[in-house]
Amino acid sequence: MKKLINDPRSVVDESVEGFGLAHAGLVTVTADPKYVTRKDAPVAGKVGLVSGGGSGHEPLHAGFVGLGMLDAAVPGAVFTSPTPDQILPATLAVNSGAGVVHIVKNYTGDVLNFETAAELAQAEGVDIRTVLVNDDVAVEDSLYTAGRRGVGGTVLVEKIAGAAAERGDSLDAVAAIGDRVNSNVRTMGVALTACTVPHAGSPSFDLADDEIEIGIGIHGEPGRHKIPMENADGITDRLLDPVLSDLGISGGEKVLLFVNGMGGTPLSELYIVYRRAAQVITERGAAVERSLVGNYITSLEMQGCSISVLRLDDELTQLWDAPVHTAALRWGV
Amino acid sequence: MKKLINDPRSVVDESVEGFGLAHAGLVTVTADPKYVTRKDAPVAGKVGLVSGGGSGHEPLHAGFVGLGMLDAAVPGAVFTSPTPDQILPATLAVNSGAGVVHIVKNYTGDVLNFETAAELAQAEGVDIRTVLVNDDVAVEDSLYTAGRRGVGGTVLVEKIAGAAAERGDSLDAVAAIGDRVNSNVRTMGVALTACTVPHAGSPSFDLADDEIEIGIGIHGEPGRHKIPMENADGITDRLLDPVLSDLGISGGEKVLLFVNGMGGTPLSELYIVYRRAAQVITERGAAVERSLVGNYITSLEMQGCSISVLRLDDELTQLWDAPVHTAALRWGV
Amino acid sequence: MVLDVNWAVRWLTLCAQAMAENRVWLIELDRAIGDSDHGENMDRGFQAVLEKLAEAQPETPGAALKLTAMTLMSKVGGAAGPLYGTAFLRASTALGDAAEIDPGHLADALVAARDGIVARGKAESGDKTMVDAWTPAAEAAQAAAADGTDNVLGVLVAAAEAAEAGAVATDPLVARKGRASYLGERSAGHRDPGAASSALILRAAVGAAA
Amino acid sequence: MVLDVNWAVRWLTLCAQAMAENRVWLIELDRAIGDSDHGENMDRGFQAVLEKLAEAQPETPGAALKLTAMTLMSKVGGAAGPLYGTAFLRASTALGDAAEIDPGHLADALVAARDGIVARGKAESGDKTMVDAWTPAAEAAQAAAADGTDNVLGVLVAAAEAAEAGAVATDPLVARKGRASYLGERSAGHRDPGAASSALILRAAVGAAA
Ligand SMILES: Nc1ncnc2c1ncn2[C@@H]1O[C@H](COP(=O)(O)OP(=O)(O)O)[C@@H](O)[C@H]1O
Ligand SMILES: Nc1ncnc2c1ncn2[C@@H]1O[C@H](COP(=O)(O)OP(=O)(O)O)[C@@H](O)[C@H]1O
Ligand SMILES: [Mg+2]
Ligand SMILES: [Mg+2]
Ligand SMILES: [Mg+2]
Ligand SMILES: [Mg+2]
Repeated sequence: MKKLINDPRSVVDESVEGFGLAHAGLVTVTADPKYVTRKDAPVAGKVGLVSGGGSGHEPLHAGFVGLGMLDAAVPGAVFTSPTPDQILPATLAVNSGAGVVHIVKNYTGDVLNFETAAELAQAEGVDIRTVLVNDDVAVEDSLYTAGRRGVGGTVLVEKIAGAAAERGDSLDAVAAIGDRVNSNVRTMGVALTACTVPHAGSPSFDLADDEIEIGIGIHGEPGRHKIPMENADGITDRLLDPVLSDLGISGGEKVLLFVNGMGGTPLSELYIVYRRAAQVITERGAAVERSLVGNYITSLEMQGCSISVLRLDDELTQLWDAPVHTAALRWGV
Repeated sequence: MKKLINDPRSVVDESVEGFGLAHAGLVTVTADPKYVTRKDAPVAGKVGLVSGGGSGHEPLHAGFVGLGMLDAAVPGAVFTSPTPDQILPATLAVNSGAGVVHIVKNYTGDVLNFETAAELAQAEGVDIRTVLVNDDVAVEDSLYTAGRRGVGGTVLVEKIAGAAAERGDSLDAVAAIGDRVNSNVRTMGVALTACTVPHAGSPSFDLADDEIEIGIGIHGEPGRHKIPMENADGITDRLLDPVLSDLGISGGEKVLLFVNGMGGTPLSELYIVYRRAAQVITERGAAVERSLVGNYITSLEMQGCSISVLRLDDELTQLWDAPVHTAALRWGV
Repeated sequence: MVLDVNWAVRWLTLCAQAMAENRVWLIELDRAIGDSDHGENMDRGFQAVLEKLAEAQPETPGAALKLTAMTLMSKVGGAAGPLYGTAFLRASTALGDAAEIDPGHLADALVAARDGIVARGKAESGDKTMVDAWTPAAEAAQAAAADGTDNVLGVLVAAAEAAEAGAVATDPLVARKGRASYLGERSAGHRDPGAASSALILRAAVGAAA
Repeated sequence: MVLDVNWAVRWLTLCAQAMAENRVWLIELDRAIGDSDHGENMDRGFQAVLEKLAEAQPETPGAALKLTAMTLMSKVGGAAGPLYGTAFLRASTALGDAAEIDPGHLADALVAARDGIVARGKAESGDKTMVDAWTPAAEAAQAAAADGTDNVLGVLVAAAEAAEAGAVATDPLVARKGRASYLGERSAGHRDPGAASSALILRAAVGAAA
């Protein structure tokens, strides 16, 4: 394992500290318990948005703290959800009285820890709504699973719900927008290589030189199955088909296409995937109205990507276009 | 070699095509000969800015085409400089009559190809200035080398010269600003892993599990020497020391600190490097006034990073802060 | 043998030792069907418990378990943090402020712990989770205590052995809860990490009493 | 044996073949002290030359070399593109519109090619570049032609052998120009890729005449 780190146990502390130094005008980093808030939090009258989860997915979530997106991010240990004693003070710090929305990726650990924090916050008189993100079509949402995982769609939920909060929507309205994004986005991912969790020291799964993992999550966990390596167009089709059919995209619809890198894949390759995905969507009669290509929700240095498609309506498009100023996503300001 | 590609020989074509599809509002992609221009080029009265080089360094250069930065980018084959028959039409396409600045990284191939294109453009009546970027302190600029390479500083030259062009500076003034940035920036890089050029199929150099390459360029070429793996702070010091001393940074000065990922290193690790670098600079009495952290000039999927320090003055700071709207760098608009 | 606060502290100390010793093994188990962090999480959590115990010596076994619950809740994260936190909290409540634990008490506490995990995580037996260690452990403790024995060690041993057997029995199961459930059939053939750490915790309870 | 336009076309065809066959080897050489693209660049360039030749059959050797120069210039990129482009352009100019090349002509063309490379790249002998193949080749050709022989094949063979020896002689050198110079002392012990491809080109010229 070769990593630009000092000590596996200080990775998150030092990385978040560096993040705070690099973006001192934008965020405030609280070291213990650890969370990152928007510099001007709490914003008077605005609903607060808090997300969080295990570290190792950078820029998610701290990179999305700022105007028009999150008010706070709560980083756990690598691939380990944060604890209520982090989530609670972050929630309190961004509550202006208008209530706080928790955006939670659907993993047992995240759900349980945010649930506890929400209970504690409610007990302190803060109104909480929770938006659960579960956009991963690789997992069946059935009695036999912990439900679909929250993956790429999380970035879109955070952006769009963040814009709703920024324009002054009520607590329920922000949560409803978040839920609406989640219901209209689907994602599927592939890994070409595994990643190595610093404290574990060896790759998160074994993959031969000619194999890829289809249907991976973002925690270095293996996917649903291995297949022999294919070319980019073939892989793109494998990811996009289930996304489009699960979402039920039909001709005439408008979508946002999000090709996300898992951290170790060159941008040039993400554009090759984007090219094919955009072609396929266009062939099916839908229109790619907005796009996002890059490393936004990652699994350390894993090579691979995920494809997310979000069904757009006018309001979601408008909220997507609304100004955002965070370390990792910025426009209009 | 596992890559999200269809055919090693179509990597650049398909990637640039995807880039054009994803950023259709921002750029125009010309397929043959291949170059990328700003959607609204030529901008009347404005000096044109053209850069280019081998592909494999994405988002450089196409990702920096747009308002406030480049007017055109000319992508060569992977790690191979483009040819005059690409550079010339790109130059003509962005010339509004105010002349064109070529920003050229100092590699024999880039220099010779841009030189030829500049001659041809001059012959067609276009006034050309060339800004040569050579910020890499790993290489001694001596009779015994081809001179220092253009590396991380290129991004800063393109941003700042682009802002100068956008505010209406003359051809000579834009070139002078570009030269000023180049004289005030130094960079040094490290590789933890090699990268694999698609058409080559095997890693660009051999590196043991406990070795790193110090002083690498951006073409997957080996560096000056291998050393045993060290921790992030140690590596940061090895990169930053020569940068600071070559630049002659002294107490009271203001700098921009740029920690650049080589493509395969997680953002979280770049922030660990940033943390140490910012600490060291601060300890030496200088002030980090601006910063940039991320993958901006890469070597495919190489793991590693480079550290660039730019000495700031008020004008350079103002130009850095000026609005920019490109696929990879955007603010103020 | 009495199960008093000294036993409780010895137990938690042995837990911390077991997690440190088995950190890599638990990471390996989690690597196979999860996300490679369970050993790190448990080790971090119980080291924090040790630090807390060094700061404030609790006065009753229940107090020691409550302190453990709060610490695990705030230091472990992931799925295991809230689940073990709830387990220790419910066990602590079941013990109240008793200075010594008798067999019935002990069985009640283990049942309460199991119920807490089920209440939080909604897993059933056979879902390939830590429940598959705790349910047989709680039931074995109840059965042993039902004899009216005053042999607390016997109750502990019964629980620990049942937990160990329960953990081993997760090997062939297909996971239906937690991260391993994403793997579907591929989760079979691997031990559940949480069931494995649960067995280590109950084994430590025996060690502390022996 | 006459060196006419048919010879020139055969030469360029054999060059394309040699680059395709040695693509991997040249990439390997460039991998060691450069950026792994020389074989790919040369192969791409000469394949393009073949396509051009299929489109428009040139009328003289000079025209064939000019077409080659323009094609390499526009298809190869990197350092090699402009350098070989200039070399072929200068050689073409030296040949003028002669239909057949005599030994003196041939030597002049090789000297012009070498001078073009030096003018463009500013490398000296011993800098570990393609100049280290072209200079001995041009000099050997001059020496062979100076005899007043009418044996063009002999001139070609002398040039090719000298180029090959020159390429081999780059092995121990420390590079002072091009990408390999960044490596300093570490560049010693490897053959210069451009010198190697130059030797292949001149060997193909012999093949085309034999
Ligand atoms: N719903 C649940 N009910 C009971 N136990 C669960 C549940 N989900 C997960 N677990 C347990 O948690 C263990 C994983 O813990 P850990 O690796 O620390 O957390 P995470 O899965 O968040 O990475 C699993 O092995 C399983 O025993
Ligand atoms: N200044 C120079 N003069 C002569 N030849 C040079 C010079 N610089 C580089 N070369 C030649 O070019 C070769 C490299 O070509 P190539 O790999 O295609 O281009 P690049 O170095 O741009 O990747 C070197 O092996 C060397 O022979
Ligand atoms: Mg986890
Ligand atoms: Mg090259
Ligand atoms: Mg886990
Ligand atoms: Mg090369």
